[in-house]
Amino acid sequence: MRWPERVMGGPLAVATGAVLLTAMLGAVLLWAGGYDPLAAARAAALGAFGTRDALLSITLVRSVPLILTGLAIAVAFRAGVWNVGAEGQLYAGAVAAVWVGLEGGSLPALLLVPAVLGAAGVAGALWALAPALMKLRLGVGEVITTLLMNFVAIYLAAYMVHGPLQEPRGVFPQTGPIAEGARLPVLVPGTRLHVGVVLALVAAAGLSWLFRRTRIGFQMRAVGASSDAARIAGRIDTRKVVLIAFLGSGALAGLAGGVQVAGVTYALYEGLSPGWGYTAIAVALLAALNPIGVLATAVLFGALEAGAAAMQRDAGVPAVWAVAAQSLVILAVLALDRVRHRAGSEASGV
Amino acid sequence: MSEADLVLFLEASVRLGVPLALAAMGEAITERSGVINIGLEGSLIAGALGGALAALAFGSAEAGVLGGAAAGVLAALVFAAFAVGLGTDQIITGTAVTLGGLGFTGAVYQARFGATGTALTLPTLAPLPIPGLADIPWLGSALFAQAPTAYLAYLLAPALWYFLFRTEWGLELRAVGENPDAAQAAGVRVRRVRVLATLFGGALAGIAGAHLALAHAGTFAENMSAGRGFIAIAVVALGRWNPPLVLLAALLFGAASALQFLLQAVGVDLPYQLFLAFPYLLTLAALAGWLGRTRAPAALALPWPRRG
Amino acid sequence: GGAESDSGGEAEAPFRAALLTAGPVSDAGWYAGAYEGLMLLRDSLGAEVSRQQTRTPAEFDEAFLSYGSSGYDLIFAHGFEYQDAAIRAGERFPATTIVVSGGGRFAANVVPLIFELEEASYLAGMLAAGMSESGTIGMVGGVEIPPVEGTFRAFEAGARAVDPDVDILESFTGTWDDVAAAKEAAGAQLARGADVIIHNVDAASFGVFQAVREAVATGRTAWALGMNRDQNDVAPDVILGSAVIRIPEAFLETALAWQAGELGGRPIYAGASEGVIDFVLNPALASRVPAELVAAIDTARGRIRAGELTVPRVEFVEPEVR
Amino acid sequence: MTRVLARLSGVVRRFGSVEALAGADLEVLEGEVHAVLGENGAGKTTLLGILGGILRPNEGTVEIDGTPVTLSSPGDAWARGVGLVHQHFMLVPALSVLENLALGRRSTPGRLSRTHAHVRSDASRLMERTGLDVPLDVRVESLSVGQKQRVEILRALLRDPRILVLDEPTAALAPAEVASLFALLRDLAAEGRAVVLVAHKIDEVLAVADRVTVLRRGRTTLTELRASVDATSLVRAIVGGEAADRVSVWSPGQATAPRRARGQEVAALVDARARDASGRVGVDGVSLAVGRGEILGIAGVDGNGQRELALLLAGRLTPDTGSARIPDGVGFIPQDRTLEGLIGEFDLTENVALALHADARFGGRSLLRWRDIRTEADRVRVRFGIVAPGIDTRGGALSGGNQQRLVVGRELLVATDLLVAENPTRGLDVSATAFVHGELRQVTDAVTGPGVVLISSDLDEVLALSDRVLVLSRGRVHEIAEGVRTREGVGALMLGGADAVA
Ligand SMILES: Nc1ncnc2c1ncn2[C@@H]1O[C@H](COP(=O)(O)OP(=O)(O)OP(=O)(O)O)[C@@H](O)[C@H]1O
Ligand SMILES: Nc1ncnc2c1ncn2[C@@H]1O[C@H](COP(=O)(O)OP(=O)(O)OP(=O)(O)O)[C@@H](O)[C@H]1O
Ligand SMILES: [Mg+2]
Ligand SMILES: [Mg+2]
Repeated sequence: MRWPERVMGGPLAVATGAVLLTAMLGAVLLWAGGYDPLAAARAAALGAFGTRDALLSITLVRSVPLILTGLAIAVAFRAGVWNVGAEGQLYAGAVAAVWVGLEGGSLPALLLVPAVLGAAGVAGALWALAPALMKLRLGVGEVITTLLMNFVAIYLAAYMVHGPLQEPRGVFPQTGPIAEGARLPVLVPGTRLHVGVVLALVAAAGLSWLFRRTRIGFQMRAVGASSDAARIAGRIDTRKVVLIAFLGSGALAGLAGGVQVAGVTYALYEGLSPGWGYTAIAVALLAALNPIGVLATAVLFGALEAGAAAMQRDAGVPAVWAVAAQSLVILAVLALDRVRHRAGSEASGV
Repeated sequence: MSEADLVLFLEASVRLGVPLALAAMGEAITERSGVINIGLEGSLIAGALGGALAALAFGSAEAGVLGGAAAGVLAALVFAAFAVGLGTDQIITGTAVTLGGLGFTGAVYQARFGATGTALTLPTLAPLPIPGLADIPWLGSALFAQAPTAYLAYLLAPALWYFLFRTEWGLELRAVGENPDAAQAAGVRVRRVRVLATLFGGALAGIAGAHLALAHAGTFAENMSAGRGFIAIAVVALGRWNPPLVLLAALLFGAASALQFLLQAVGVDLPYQLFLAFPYLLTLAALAGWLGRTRAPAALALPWPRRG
Repeated sequence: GGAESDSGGEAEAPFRAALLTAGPVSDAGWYAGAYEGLMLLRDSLGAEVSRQQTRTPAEFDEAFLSYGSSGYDLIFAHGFEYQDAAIRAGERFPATTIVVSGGGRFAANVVPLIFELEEASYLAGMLAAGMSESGTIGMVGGVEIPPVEGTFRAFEAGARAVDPDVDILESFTGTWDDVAAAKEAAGAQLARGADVIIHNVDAASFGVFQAVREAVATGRTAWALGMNRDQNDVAPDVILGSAVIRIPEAFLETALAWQAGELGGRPIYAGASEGVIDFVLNPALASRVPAELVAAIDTARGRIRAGELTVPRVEFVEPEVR
Repeated sequence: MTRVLARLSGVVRRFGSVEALAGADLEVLEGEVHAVLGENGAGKTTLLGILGGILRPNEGTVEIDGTPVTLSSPGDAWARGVGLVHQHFMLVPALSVLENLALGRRSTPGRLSRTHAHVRSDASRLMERTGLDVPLDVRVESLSVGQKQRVEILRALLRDPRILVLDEPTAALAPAEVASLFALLRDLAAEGRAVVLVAHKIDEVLAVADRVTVLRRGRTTLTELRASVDATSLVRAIVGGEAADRVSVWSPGQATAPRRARGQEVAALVDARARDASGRVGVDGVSLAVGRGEILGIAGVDGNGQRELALLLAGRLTPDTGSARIPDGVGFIPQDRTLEGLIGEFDLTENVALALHADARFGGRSLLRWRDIRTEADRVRVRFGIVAPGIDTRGGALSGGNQQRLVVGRELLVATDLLVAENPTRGLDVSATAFVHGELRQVTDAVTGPGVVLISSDLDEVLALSDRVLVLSRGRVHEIAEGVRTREGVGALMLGGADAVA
């Protein structure tokens, strides 16, 4: 039954074992590939946390879209809505944000920034509306529809930068820069850290409050835990709650796209996202769908990516190796998390 | 469109559909056991590289297919060890396995063929026309003048259907995916069933990857799976977790992709991004129309034993 | 210092150079050439080198920041997509010079490096139209970006120069690494009657060659053309010739110019006259190309080098410069 | 001397800080029907789970046929001849009844059709013999709780166990079914097998058992032959010596309830029709009215439209045709507490909040007043004697009877106008049953109190509590004339309807 324990002794041993094993495996593989594992680890750690720039300009900037998409996933999954479409909703948000940011140049920043972010949220929500209606009206499972909508959104964004929103000279597949007034101010002068991070923090705190204190938050949790019991015992309009979860989730993912455009890139490009909408699923699940936990896991994933990039630059480890190392770290974290749970429920385990 | 065009279009549809069909039918079996392996992409790319290396080593494309299957199983084994053995979250584990698959295949490829890569020429799995059948008008060459892996897909569809719905093992597999506690109470070894189902899915994904490298492209390139593992997961749902329907869904998807290339070559003057989005839009339309209501296995993606 | 910087040894490296690519350098194409360029700087100039593969625009700024703040002298950002971030980084790190391959914007320390591959793909177009028996030729692209646009427009012009009535098909696969998609796109063009196909799909190019091979196997006559690197030996049985960029040489020239203090404030054009761009026939198949056609191509090549023939191009660089 | 088939000694089992078993013993002899009794939460299910290979003990030993064994899965237990019928069903809802019966048998490896043919003929024979009737080719998810219970029992019997272990098998069965099940259990014992049975109704236990074991707070406090105990001594053992005098115990023989004055009408159905989940007509033109201060009993064999009638009256379903007038303050005790009554992952407070979250006093439109909800939750816990460390305990960690207490207690809180109760005392121990019955009578004592609709498969309960009785058969209701309001009279009407359906 519980083979790891049986083979290896107590849960602590398994935890240590799993981490050591993955670390050793990673080290051996790197070494076999002709790279210095210690230098790689050092470069990764320094590149993620080692300097002010590493922490503020790189790791934290990277974690902002992960926080927002992670929260998007948390909202949906908490209500039992398996939205795997955050990636597409993010692109929809980015397109809308850029559009407003380009067109609204005459507005004062005080109005333009909210308009840009608002448009991003609305676009993300609208992108989620299609699968929501397909689920509620036609009974089509959302896992597949939201996944398909991702591809459509990515090609829509590609079309936009080649077509209607292409930069004025019509040469490069990108938009022109959005108006100065549409950009998110930098939070810490001299770094790339923009106020989007504050927005992400506020969103996390707000969601945490929503789940704990509000009626709709409670209803979402109930529907997610048992739709039948929510309907029968809780007299909850489960369809309404599902719709709200879809829209809220889409809006947050759309906001992630808007914040990325307004805070970091100032223009829309193809390949804006490396798959944040998918990584977000891991971010949210690792946080057990807890909004505050998402902050921690998003920073973890942001640091992982920052570390992987630094490993390339400063230890000469090629990108493919850095990606492989990332996968090993995630597996080690998973094993650790699992064993922590096991240890907690050891007495009650089956 | 002329008849010749249509025949070529149908051939391309099947060619593009077969790797999806193989990977998706395997994943359908995995998902029927309650395990969603989104590390499928990892198995697929591992299969492509494993297939390429084995084909080079043994100088035979058939050996390459076996090598692909083995590499696919290896990636699935990592997934199963964590997600089924340790009970880690399936989605996160799958993400890690996909990353690992893409990373390690790239690393092995570069270690073997140099940092700048090389345009590998591999022994190819040539089309094997089936005498008689291949001459059927319209569909004959599309269906029956394909690589042997295509025939594997055709044979697997009914075989897996029979397995799932007409054998005791199939019943156990479905029970494990619907309610593992109940299956266990009835004496079924839940973990064993899930591991085997996952490895089977990995083997088929590996063969799909080998097909891409050996029967389709004739080479290996990093990331050449190009997201087909994720498409296959959508195809499983489109095919309602039922192997023959999954095969049809994969062929439908293949046809939509083939149409995209056909329309571009014909010179239809629309932004090409629209063509690229076409297969996905068509699938959405199919779902909204007649394919509607799907129900996933009830225990899909839930770790077992339940945490709490 | 990175693992690739070992050649500097104990002596102080004369300068530090970095390479940014938006795809794997194992593509045996566009990025591989850049990697070889970086290695050339290391081996022939003793540079201390480092590189990073980036995936998103957000990472561009980050990479410039990291290299800029750790004192790299010369950064090769190998793709137009880096240009906006390069301008931002250029302001922040005045001591660093950034070379953006195919870029359009420039500053005192931000230099677009323009490969005039059009010059070679024009010649490829001539060859294609001249060799086509069906009167239909094809182009398979990955993503529609300016360098691809440019080569395709020049290819068309070259083809029309030989055969004004030639039909030219164009398809895009949307990715650089999906070999199977490239093969199907080429296959669809072959089915429409195209018998000479050029590509600009980087790592996926093998799919195009494979499609042509399979068409030949059915008894047809069909040819392929290589792009970016000399691909003639990749599929010597079907590739008539390749439009080549000698990226390493271009990088070396650029680095030398930088060392001489001559780099900055204006774009660098690397074309046929600089010896960076060339069209090379596949010697194995040279006998299949009619002598008049070879002669016509050679004439055109000479006129391009002499500046007498201007091939169509997609203008990258901000207009006020040229 | 008869052989000991199984012996559990000194068994300790902990769940976190809760000690469910604190040194329990159980001895199972060849050829006996052995009843296990105890309060809700006493540890009965835990003990049986250890015998059935579902749970492993923290301490103590399990012997089968005299040899100590480690049962690490139900499969192990099956292999040793131990078959368990679970209190909470272990069925696969998406599979058909036949598939559920065939699952895991592997008697004839290979083709399913062959297995199915065997199982079908075996099952038909068994259904005939036991009187437990279920359609074999429908999905389990469309069955009523009573039908699921039958499937569980049939499945265990089909595997021909030497030790058959049944955890509250009678809670969802009609009286006639209970009688024939008991006859079957006696036959099995006579064949030399052993039967271990948990039941809360003392009279049932006394009717079928050869020996009884009583658990109290995780310890075995009594094991006696049937002959040496009686109802009073058993109740005393169950609730504990001192407390015995203070609890009232409900027993069926009690006189039928006197009719009381009916208050103002609070709910009504007029010619209502509704389909069930699978699209068949469930309620087929029912008109009835419920008044304040009355208990309206609805008797019937389940599967005759109870489910839809309950949902209609509780306002959880709107009729396809006809009309329903339902008040605001409705409480609803659904038939399946684990699927519909509560959320296992939610703690007690949150489960209570399920009923209160819409109530203006506890938050109303946007914010919830958790402090007040916690107070209510704690009140329910204390008042209904829920055995749990506190109100932060997960619903899923409660014993079956304690889950039922939670649901009943919560719904009584909100039932200011109407309470719709499906088998409200299912799974409750003797004292809790009496308590709930008392509550139902008490809230309806005033003509201003809520109306109660009591839908129960337990005819005795309906007759004992109801002011009026209706019989539901084939989706229609029949009023019982005062004269035939007897066990026999109503029973005949119920079965008549049932026969006609079958
Ligand atoms: N989701 C929840 N489940 C169970 N208990 C909760 C939950 N949320 C809050 N509580 C508990 O309820 C208690 C009161 O919390 P809270 O202050 O939110 O209540 P409140 O009724 O809104 O109080 P007030 O109106 O005075 O602000 C605390 O002990 C808190 O731990
Ligand atoms: N999985 C679990 N996690 C935590 N506590 C549990 C769990 N299962 C049972 N318990 C606790 O163990 C005790 C005994 O439970 P058990 O189900 O054995 O009681 P029971 O005698 O069967 O009661 P009932 O008559 O209500 O079915 C209860 O206090 C219960 O809350
Ligand atoms: Mg119990
Ligand atoms: Mg408060």
